[in-house]
Amino acid sequence: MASGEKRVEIEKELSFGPVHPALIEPYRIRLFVNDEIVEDCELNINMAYRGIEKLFDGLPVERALLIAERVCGICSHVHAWNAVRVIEGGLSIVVPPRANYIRVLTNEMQRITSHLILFGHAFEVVGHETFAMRSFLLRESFMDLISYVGGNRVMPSVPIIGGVRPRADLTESLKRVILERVDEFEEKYKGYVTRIIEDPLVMSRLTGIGFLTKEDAVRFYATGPTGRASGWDYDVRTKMDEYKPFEFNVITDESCDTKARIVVRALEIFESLKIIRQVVKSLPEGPVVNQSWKAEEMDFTTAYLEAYRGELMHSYALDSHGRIRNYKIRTPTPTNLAAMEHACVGDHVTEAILTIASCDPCLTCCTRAEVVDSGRSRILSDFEIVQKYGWRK
Amino acid sequence: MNLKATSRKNAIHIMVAYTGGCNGCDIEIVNAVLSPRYDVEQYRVLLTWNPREADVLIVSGVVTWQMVEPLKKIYESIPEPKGVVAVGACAVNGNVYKNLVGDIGQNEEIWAPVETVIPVDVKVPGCAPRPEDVITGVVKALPKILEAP
Amino acid sequence: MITFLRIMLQGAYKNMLRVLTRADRATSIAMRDKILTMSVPPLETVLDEMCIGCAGCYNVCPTHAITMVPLDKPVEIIEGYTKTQVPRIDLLRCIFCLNCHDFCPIYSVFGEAAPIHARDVGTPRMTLQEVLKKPIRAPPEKIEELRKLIPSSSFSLITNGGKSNES
Amino acid sequence: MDNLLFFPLLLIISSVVAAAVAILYSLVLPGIERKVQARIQQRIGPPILTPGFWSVLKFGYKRRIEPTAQIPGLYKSLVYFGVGIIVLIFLFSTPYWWAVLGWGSVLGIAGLLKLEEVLYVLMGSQSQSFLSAGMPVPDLAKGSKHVGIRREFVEQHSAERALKMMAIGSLPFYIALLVPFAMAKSGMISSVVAMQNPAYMLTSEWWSVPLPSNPVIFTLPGIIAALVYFVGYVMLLNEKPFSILKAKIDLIEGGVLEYASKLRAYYYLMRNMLMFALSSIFVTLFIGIPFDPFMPLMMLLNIALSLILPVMLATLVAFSPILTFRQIYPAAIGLSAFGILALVISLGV
Ligand code: SF4
Ligand code: SF4
Ligand code: SF4
Ligand code: SF4
Ligand code: SF4
Ligand code: SF4
Ligand code: SF4
Ligand code: SF4
Repeated sequence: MASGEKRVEIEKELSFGPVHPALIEPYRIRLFVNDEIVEDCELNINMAYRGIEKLFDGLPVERALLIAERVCGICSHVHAWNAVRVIEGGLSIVVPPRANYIRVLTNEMQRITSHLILFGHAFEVVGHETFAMRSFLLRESFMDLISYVGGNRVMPSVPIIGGVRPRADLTESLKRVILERVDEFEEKYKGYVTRIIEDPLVMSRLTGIGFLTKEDAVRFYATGPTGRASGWDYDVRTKMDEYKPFEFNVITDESCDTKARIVVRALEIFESLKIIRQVVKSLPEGPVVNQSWKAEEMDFTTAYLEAYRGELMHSYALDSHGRIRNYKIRTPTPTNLAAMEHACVGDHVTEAILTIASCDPCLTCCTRAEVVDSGRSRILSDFEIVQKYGWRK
Repeated sequence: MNLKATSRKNAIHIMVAYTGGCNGCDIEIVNAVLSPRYDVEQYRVLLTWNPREADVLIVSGVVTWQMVEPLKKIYESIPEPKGVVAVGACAVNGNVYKNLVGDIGQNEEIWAPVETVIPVDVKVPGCAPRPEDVITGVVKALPKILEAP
Repeated sequence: MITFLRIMLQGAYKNMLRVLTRADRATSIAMRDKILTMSVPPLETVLDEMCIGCAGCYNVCPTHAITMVPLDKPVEIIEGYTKTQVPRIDLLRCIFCLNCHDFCPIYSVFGEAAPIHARDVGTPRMTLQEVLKKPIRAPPEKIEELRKLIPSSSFSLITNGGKSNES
Repeated sequence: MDNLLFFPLLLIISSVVAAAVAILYSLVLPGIERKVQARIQQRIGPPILTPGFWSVLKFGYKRRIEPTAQIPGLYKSLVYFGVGIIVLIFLFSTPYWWAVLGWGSVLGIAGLLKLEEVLYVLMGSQSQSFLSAGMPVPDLAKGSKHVGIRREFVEQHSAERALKMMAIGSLPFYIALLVPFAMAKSGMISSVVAMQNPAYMLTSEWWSVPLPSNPVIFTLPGIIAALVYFVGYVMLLNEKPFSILKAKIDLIEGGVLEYASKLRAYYYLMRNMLMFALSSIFVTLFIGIPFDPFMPLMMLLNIALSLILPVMLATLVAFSPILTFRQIYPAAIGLSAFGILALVISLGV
């Protein structure tokens, strides 16, 4: 993307994926390299295209929300939550405060697991198996907590329209368990992070590569930790009502490189722990679900949420039967893609892949526009789209 | 048990192919391999990324349109004897992507279940299956490999 | 260089212990035993004691993953209503859509932990008898809609209870 | 050894014994290596025999499958060459071969090792796994700025990196290898051992264990060279942190990607043997305890001490990331400097 102006002769192309140790999901990295230096990069993400937005069309809204959770297995909760926030906003459904607290709690717990996946993945890419394993080990304690709350490790399906599932209500003993685990985790995690930051070999791999300046971050709209690591102080949580009761800092870093992206996430986990403690300690009493709502016609409504990788948007309308029309999801990764492609230019091949990993690419959610035709790609004409998918109502 | 079967039982190389699920299963498989809490290596199972080395192919996800050919190719590249474990509801029956569609009636973007693309020996249900289910699934694929000539 | 040496020395002792004595090993031995004996417990699905056998879940499942299995000994839950069958979920066909959970009377009407869930929703905090004595909170249209889904025998139980409690 | 008639016979017997012991032992080493790593990573890890012995056996039992390579015949033969070369390297370091044609010298070892490094370049340029360029996915996006660019297989890229490693990466190893010879002021292994362990050269009883009187490793240049040797050992084995030529995260496995079934068994054999051979040579050259098939106790001592390098290697692998050329060049230059320093001191001594 960057080398648009100056034309460089490109010697060869290296392509990886869609099945490859560096990728945790099917996508393809095409690196254009001279000798070992990446001159340009293209990420082809359409291998995970499942047509998920189309699936929603015509489903009753309660059903649809369970698909929304399946958009992604890493940030399943944000999708489920944001999907219900759309209808709650559009039809002014009141959510009991206790339910909001529990939603925030689940969100922050899953944010921690998600960031720890990134560490695991990034250190696999760095080649440091031990750190990757320790990260996955630390992650287990929060996977347990999520499954205590939601009944499932990956898809806890905590939110429902108007609140949270009664199953996810916090009992006194669960509250105690959470607080204990958080303390235990924090201590171990501190040791882990210090150890990483002190390791000269690992740090020499991370520092000084994958620069993404603040201007570029804003220009490409690199949201979430990717943008915050370039000094762009943007976090949807600061604007959300649900987060009003809680005290936390937005972590930013000015150094703009791969290390910054890791460090920002590492520090964000401490903020999440802070929020979790506040939730558990000041959890209001009361019901967890408000069932006095009725699905009716709703105009397009949009909801924004800070997912673990950046800003997430869900939007849909309801027809008069309470069925979903024209669901749209914009997940954080598509906007980060351009930033990733930009950031890895000028680095060694092995480092370019690390840079891409450090932006936490996670693409199953964002593949919607499909490249058709094998061999030579082309864009579908309107007629073909209609032929293939039928008219939209 | 003869030497051949013993050697096969004592060294199982698994390869993982993600074919476009939601990531949930992928992460749980990675968990089973990388998390010291589960540690597949203690069951003599080793992870590889090279189909030439693999014995058991673990497939997760709905097999999107573009993953069909790569998946077939990977399967072909594994030398006999080999087994396939389909992990997760997506790979087993297409999950919500196939069975819970609104106006469209049929989702043509996915080829799930995995059976329609390559032969499957063991199915591990769950969305997402727990890591211990994944490991058990791999173990269940063994008899076929052990008995092969 | 100094930090490098410090880490090396600090780590050397700890890791020596780890290598020689398996100190702080994190592998779950309980899980290892279960896997080695092939006795990993299956996913928790139906809580037989809680289910009222209304077959709502059976009717609502989009993939027909649920079959109703007759009980050996029918159980009389409350006067005039006997449970004769419980559902069984074929996990290989289940798509974890949770329809069954949301349509199950014990969950949706009373707001308690549900007896059936493709995943584990936990153990209910009340007995069935207690649950059935609680007032029904579903709006009448909803009950009407659901009337189509479940067998009339169990439906009578719920409408009766609902009417008497709502008035 | 004065009996010229018996010499070839003894040579053959000793070689067969040595090779057999080495192969068997090298099948256990990877398991020990992995176990150490697993313990460090707080897990149980595979049984000791799994990564080496059983894996190799299992690959041997797998059905043959044709590799995708430019010239499959050549590609397949490379791995046999590899095994052959490493067996020779190892045998040349055993006492009976010291006298043969001057092969048991620094030149013999270094030359064969260089040959072994060339194999990786050849393998890389031959193998054409579908995992990179050949993947059947429509990935050429419309509007791409780069059209008609040569798409390279990762293995070819690996071959280029192997060339770079040959040029600079393995330099420290060869310098360190020279140090004991410089101290003995001779190019022959026999004189290096004689210098450290005069008792060994004199005994003829098969059960005795003559211990070295002044091993190289306890001298200043010796210890520097030993450290450099260790790092060079890691580089030659292409293990982390110097595994750039088969870095898992971009090149998957590099040139050996296409070896399947029996060929893969041979490849593992080759790698494991190299791990043991270099380790055993280290014990011979730096400690002065040769691998002598006719002195079982001596041989056992050599085998036991040969564990040092693999265990150190396992620890290093567990704690280091893959380095890229950004770090490898300075590291290789720095280590070479150390090696040369050791060389200078040893020549001065
Ligand atoms: S960015 Fe997309 S794929 Fe990644 S965690 Fe979020 S929703 Fe999932
Ligand atoms: S145009 Fe919009 S609604 Fe249509 S498939 Fe693309 S992202 Fe989805
Ligand atoms: S929607 Fe945007 S990111 Fe997606 S393919 Fe179209 S232009 Fe690219
Ligand atoms: S089975 Fe569930 S968790 Fe697994 S990939 Fe499919 S939707 Fe995701
Ligand atoms: S809907 Fe609930 S109560 Fe009725 S049969 Fe199913 S599990 Fe039992
Ligand atoms: S969760 Fe499974 S059993 Fe329940 S309704 Fe859905 S498919 Fe049927
Ligand atoms: S009204 Fe019928 S269908 Fe609805 S929850 Fe009650 S028993 Fe189930
Ligand atoms: S809306 Fe009706 S069917 Fe759905 S959960 Fe509520 S009571 Fe049950």
